[in-house]
Amino acid sequence: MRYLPHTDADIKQMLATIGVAATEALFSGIPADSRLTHPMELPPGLAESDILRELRRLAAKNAQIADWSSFLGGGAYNHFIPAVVDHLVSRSEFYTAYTPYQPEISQGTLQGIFEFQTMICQLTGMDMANASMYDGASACAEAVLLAVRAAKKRSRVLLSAALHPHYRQTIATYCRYLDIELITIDTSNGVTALEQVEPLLDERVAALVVGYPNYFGCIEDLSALAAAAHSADARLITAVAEPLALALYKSPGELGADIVVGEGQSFGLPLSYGGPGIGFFAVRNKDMRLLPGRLVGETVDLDGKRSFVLTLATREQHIRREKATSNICSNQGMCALMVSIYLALHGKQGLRQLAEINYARSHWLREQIANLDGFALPFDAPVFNEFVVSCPEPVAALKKRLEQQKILAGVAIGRDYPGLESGLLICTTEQNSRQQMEQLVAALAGGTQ
Amino acid sequence: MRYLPHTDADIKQMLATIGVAATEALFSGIPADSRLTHPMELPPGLAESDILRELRRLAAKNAQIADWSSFLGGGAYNHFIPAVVDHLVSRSEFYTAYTPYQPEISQGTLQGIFEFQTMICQLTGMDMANASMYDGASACAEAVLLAVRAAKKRSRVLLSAALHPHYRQTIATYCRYLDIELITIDTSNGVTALEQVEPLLDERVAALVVGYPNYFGCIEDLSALAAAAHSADARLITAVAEPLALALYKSPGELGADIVVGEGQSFGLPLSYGGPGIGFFAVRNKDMRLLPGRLVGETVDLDGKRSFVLTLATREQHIRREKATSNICSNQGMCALMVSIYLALHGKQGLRQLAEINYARSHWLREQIANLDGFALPFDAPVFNEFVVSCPEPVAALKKRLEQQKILAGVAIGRDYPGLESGLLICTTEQNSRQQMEQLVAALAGGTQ
Amino acid sequence: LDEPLLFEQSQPGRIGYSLPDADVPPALPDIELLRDEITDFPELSEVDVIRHYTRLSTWNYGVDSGFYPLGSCTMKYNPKVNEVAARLPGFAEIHPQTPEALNQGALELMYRLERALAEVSGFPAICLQPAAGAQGELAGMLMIRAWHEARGNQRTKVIIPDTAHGTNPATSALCGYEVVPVTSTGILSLDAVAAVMSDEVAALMITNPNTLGLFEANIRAICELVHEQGGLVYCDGANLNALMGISRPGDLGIDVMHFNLHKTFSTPHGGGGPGAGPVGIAEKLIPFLPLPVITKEGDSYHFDYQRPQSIGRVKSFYGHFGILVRAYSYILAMGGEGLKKATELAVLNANYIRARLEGAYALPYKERSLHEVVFSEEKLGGGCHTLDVAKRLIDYGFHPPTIYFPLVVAGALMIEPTETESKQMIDDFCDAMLAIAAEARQDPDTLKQAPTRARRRRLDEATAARKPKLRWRSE
Amino acid sequence: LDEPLLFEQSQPGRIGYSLPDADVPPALPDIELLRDEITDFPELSEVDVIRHYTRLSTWNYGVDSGFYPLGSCTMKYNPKVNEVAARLPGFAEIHPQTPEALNQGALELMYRLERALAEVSGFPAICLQPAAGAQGELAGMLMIRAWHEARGNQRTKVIIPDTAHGTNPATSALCGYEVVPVTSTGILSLDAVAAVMSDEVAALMITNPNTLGLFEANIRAICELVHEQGGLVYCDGANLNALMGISRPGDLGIDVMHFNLHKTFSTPHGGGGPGAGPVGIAEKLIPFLPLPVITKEGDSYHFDYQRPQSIGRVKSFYGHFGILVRAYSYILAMGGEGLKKATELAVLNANYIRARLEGAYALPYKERSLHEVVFSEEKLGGGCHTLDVAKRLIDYGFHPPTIYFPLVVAGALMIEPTETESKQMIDDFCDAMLAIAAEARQDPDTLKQAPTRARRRRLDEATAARKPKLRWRSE
Repeated sequence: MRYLPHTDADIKQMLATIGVAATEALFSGIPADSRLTHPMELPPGLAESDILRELRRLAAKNAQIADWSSFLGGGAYNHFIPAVVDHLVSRSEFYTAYTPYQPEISQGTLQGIFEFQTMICQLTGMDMANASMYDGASACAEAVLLAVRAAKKRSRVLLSAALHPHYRQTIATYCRYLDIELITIDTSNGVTALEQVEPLLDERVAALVVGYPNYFGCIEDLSALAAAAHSADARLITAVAEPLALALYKSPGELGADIVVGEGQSFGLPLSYGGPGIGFFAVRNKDMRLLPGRLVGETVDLDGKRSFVLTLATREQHIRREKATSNICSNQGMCALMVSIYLALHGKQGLRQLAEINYARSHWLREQIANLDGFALPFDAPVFNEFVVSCPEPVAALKKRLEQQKILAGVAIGRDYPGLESGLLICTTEQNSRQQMEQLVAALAGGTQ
Repeated sequence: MRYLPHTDADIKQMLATIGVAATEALFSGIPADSRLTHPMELPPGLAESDILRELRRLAAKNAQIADWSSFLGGGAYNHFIPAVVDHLVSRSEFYTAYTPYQPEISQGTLQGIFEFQTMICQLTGMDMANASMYDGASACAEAVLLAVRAAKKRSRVLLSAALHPHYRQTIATYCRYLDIELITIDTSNGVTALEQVEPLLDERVAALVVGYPNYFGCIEDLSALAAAAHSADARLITAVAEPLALALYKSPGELGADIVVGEGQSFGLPLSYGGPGIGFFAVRNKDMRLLPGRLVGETVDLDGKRSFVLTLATREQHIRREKATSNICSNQGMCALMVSIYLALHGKQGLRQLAEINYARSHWLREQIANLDGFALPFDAPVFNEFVVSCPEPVAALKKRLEQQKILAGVAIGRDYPGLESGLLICTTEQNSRQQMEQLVAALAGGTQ
Repeated sequence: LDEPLLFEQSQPGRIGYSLPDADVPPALPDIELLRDEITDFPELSEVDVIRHYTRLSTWNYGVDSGFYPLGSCTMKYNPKVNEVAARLPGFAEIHPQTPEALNQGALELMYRLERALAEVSGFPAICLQPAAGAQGELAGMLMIRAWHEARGNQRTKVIIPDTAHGTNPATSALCGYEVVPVTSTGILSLDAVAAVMSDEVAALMITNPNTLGLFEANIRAICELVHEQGGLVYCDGANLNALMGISRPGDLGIDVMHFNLHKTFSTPHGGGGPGAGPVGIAEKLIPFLPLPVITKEGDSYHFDYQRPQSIGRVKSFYGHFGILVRAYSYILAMGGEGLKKATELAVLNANYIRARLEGAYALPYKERSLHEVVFSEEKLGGGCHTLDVAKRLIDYGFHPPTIYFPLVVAGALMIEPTETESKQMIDDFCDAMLAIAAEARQDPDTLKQAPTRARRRRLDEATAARKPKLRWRSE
Repeated sequence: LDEPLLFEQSQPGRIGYSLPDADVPPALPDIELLRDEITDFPELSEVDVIRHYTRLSTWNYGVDSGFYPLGSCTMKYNPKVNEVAARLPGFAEIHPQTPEALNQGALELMYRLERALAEVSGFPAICLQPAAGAQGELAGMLMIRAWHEARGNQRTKVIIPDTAHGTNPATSALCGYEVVPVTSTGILSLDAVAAVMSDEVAALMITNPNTLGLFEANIRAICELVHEQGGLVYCDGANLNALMGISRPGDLGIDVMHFNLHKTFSTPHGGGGPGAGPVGIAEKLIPFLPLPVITKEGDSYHFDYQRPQSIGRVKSFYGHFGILVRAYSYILAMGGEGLKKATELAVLNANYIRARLEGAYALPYKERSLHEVVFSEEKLGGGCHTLDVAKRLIDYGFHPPTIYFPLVVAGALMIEPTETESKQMIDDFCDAMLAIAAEARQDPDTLKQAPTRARRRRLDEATAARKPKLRWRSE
């Protein structure tokens, strides 16, 4: 087997050195009653060419996005990934390494994370960021835990209904057995209903969590929400599922958020059926020692050279065990690297320009659709690159109809939002050409004629 | 432009340092009558995503081999390439370097070539090999030039008709103005007609050139040809278009060849519509100083450490100018690396096993087709992984008919071999599954019913 | 030569991107919503970015650089075909909001992977969703608690041996449990468990083989005991690489186990992640599986969300699909026999290291260990410590083992070679370890000054923690 | 740490491959035809191979490692999207024996690339077949000779300036021509050409801009002169990067020019190759183009083989298609304006280096140079030579320039920065060059001992050539 380098001669010599007759003897510590007595029922190993043939067979049964006009967003975004990203992340010194426990031979990973942390701070307008979390949803759940831990006696958390449903569900799972009370706040005109928030804000509330943009693609009024939360000494947690919006809209940090988490997939990670993505997690200085996850800090080596190292480990599970700030013991290293490369390539101007393209295209499309008979825009809050339309025909039927034309029209939001059964969430990125958008408009119109 | 790092500020400062007002002034050495006065008529630069869209449009119009049952060979072979090859050759320290003129910082390339040279020697059974040539055809032409140069007053070269037509044509081009007389030797039973060779061998003949396997897939009787050539003090040049055969059949070196050239594409290079491939070139010690192309040798550095370096440069054009052994001033570095990786992965056992699979499959298929009504085997010389069948229907029509079933049945040899218009050259590698072969047999049979 | 930070290389106006035209009329949000430019965000050309990360990569040591015997992390070779597989456009470029019917290949792959993991582990059901081992633990422990709650049973404690990974207690805390430690002397005794087991205990968390590399030989009896008293048993599957084809946790009475696909199933560690942490569970826990569950009906595959007792989701979408593809590709390559062979050779390698080093390094536990071996610093001469050995190994060209873990061994050196290392490589490593032991006696300063051949000498970690500088700022 | 040869790492029975079953009855050739096993051929595992070449790669310096100002080689950045393009299965996995009708995309790409190169160079026809610049020269010179022969004109000589690349005389010899050298003082004078031009001269070969980086300002007059006397003019296109959008060789009277796609059009140099060396030709040479020629009829593309005056093929199949794809991808990225900008910035960079270094290094030719600048070793202190400067640059982290070429400059240092280097990078390089000039005066031994920071110190090249060891053999 090509992954197993042992020759028969090697095995023989090694057994002799160990002093046993056969590898079987090495398992003598396993009682007979704990042994598997039959071979595993798995197919025999395949040649590499056959592996790829089988996997290509499976891959061919999927809707590869390039073959479709896709307007799907809803937490995963189809952005173009420059070839440089994959080229660099394929350097195996990066991806075959593990957590940089030995900083002397891990400065590549460490400097990369330090730069990642910095760029996340810059984007979110926050003081510090960790080395990344699993994804936006779990980062958001960890943010809730942080807020509750920080607030001590407070155990109530207000969740905007317009927060991504997966994020809300994940928070619910994480909080399930932790004496945290989750209260959902309704929306009004596509954004969190401030008038519902205000009466709930009291000394029981640890945090308010809102999306930015939220699941409807709408831009929340973070200043007002922050002011409200802060008036009750609660934290405002802002979850960003489409971080490209931060290149155009004011940063949550600037608007008063206390914790900014989100999903970084938009920045250079393939859609990959929803994972791996990457959670980012940024806080104010005051919460430094409550942060979950890995942190990289700057220091010097014995020769005084600038160096980077994992730091503040006393927050973590391998030191603090049950008192740790989280059970997380890794980051999404490879994904953080991809995000960093993507951000470095686009830089200050490129990210802005890209955000503007996304904005312009989605707004053009939105207007076209709004002008179609029977279609309407249920919300007029500002949006970035996705928006909800209400449709004159059942959404499921409409989607199926458009699939016949190789169009993935958008995400039906009715399942998660009773009352919004006619709502279709349509996302437009730089990957949607004008021609695709015109085709969508024509196809949508086609059903109403 | 992302490949051009200059900011406006940079340009300004640089012009100031140079002491000119504008870049325009830097071209003052070009007379006005030599200037282009209008912009080039080329489309504006595209975004990376648009480049890939355009190239995918073109790529989609090609017969990607995985979508077909392909039995095409004839000088380019569809072998599986392990993922490791592309992974390693994508390490940009390798492919963004140039010829290793500075050995202190090029030991990677140099050691890689030294290993390549060694493996080519081992495969061909020869004493030494160069760092590679453009392809099999031009390597073969250079071999002819070497033989003529070595033989001094002799200027006649005998070419087997069964040598790959492209090789013969390339030899003709290279020799066009060099007072070399090329004589084509007919074949008999698919191999070079020894009885035609013998009477021609005299003191005018510098070399005899034969394929191994030859264009019909047949294995020449190299011992006899070598004996004949040597009896007249002529060199036997053996050109190998499918070098995998050398893992199974006796090496040309063992059988008496004086120069062994060939095409290495089978060893890990993509088909890529025929290029880049890689020529290999191996000789006996006596011809060392006549070798064309780069050579890497072993030496030591000032500390006595084993090192590798380009050597014997006095043969080459940058030193010898018009007296050089060739005008070639590069090798196929990246391809040589790919070949080396491929060979190292397969190694002694794997290459043999792979050759046996190719042999077994092609012989099974050959027998199946031979049993079909109307089909026949015109030659019974031994073959490796391709063979000629004669078809009962016009070959062009047969090929077209099979294309309808997504089968590329083989190469029609009639154009290059008048008299063999019914001949179809069919190649079978490890990439042709039994199912594909059965489908081919059924499809061939289908036309005769 | 040092590599400046991205920000330090930035030049105003330099660009590394190319973007299409908007192709529609320009539009912008209201001015009061618009952000200013991102202060200090980098501006670089494409070649700047390429060189920056190319150089940074050469400052790193990975499995492809050499031997990486980091104990408990199973740093086996990451096959390159897996990387190709994960990048197939039909896997990498599929959107999670696409209707199920249009991504049947992805669902089929996940279904097949579940079945393969079930066969390897002996558990009837598998959930692929958790993002990493620690999240797998969380999902598993939440299911345990949900099971207890469904039975109206409000237990509050979890027993965890002192050899356990730190994630075990941290996860228990996340599930609202109190941790009851139990001392393990090499392996866990039935008596030790009996002494702390009660009707307040929801679960025992155990690692098998444990972090000393020892098979928990009493595991069946322990499971029975815990079950008898109404508890469940969680197994940390970090060390599954020692058991494939030899022993199946699901057959031993264990109720839940997470897998680390990046350990046992060869997916890359990625400099820290992403991994994937599927969970295998016993029949009785099936109603509590995270949402959604993949089901097969006839020839088609579906996500089932109609599961009222589910603990819910632990992350967005369906797991680290890109990692699942790699693991499945590995299983296809190895087959059942290959996986067993991998286990056998991993154990052979560890025992060979043990045999070669046990004269020179102290071995606190004498039992036959499986896939890893833990030495202590006890016999080291010259006042040298485990840290010094580790740093000195760097000078010899090796990645150090895991050090100072498990906590029960003073100055532990936890060595896990995995099966993808050859005898020759392991001999070179053992030779280095023996040379270092000799150096410790004869020339301890060599160890204490190590590393000297790395890009950096030892770092001032204390200052890093005391005055944290966690981001770059312009001066 | 050194990396042993593949052969030295080999272990009998170790394997790095996985192959499918034959799936048909076994078969073997007759025993007397069968070879024995390949003596000493390597036997390695996949991870052995990965580590071997990963390590070897780190012993190399490429453009992605840093500045690589190798004169005359145009070591510009190789865009990564080009690599993706060449690997698209619809390009990489197409067989050259497939009927034309089934590979229309490949033919269209080549046709479009020909048209783009024609527009850049001003030649009406392009042949993409030659494998590299030297083969392009061969094809071009053969066409020149074929043209003469077709006119019944048996000329025997080719004029070549002393600044020319060695390939020019070598190619002429391959075409059966005798070389007539002509001295160029910076640029070639009309008089110098007139003095050697005769009705025996088939062609003049010229490089423009020449290897001193100077535009041959008399080119039009020289072409006229040569044409008047019945000769043709060949241009070595190695330095086309200095002219894009500024001046077109085809407009100046030149009859043939080869391109180096790996120089001007950003395809990778590959550690020595593969490159691609298309040829542009004047109208009158079209009948002599190598076979086959790509033609367009309506919307379809074909290979035309019916060309009786063709010089024939120079290689198998249709050229280095994989390289052509990369070059086309580059042209798509740059557009006409981008290509011109590239030229302008390449020339700006070279002139900036010249301005910064001309005080410290001797500049033998004072004319305004274009894309490269040639210094001599004349002003170097401390008995230092060009070689010492080159080796010392390695210690500063740069690849040395081309040295000792062109031959007309004693101890030439030929620096070509290309346009993809930033001012900052070039400043760093110039700072190093100035520091080295100072070191030469103050501490010449530092130069003579250089490099000290590379993997190897200077090599014993004399022994390598005297006792050639060109392959490994087991002892």
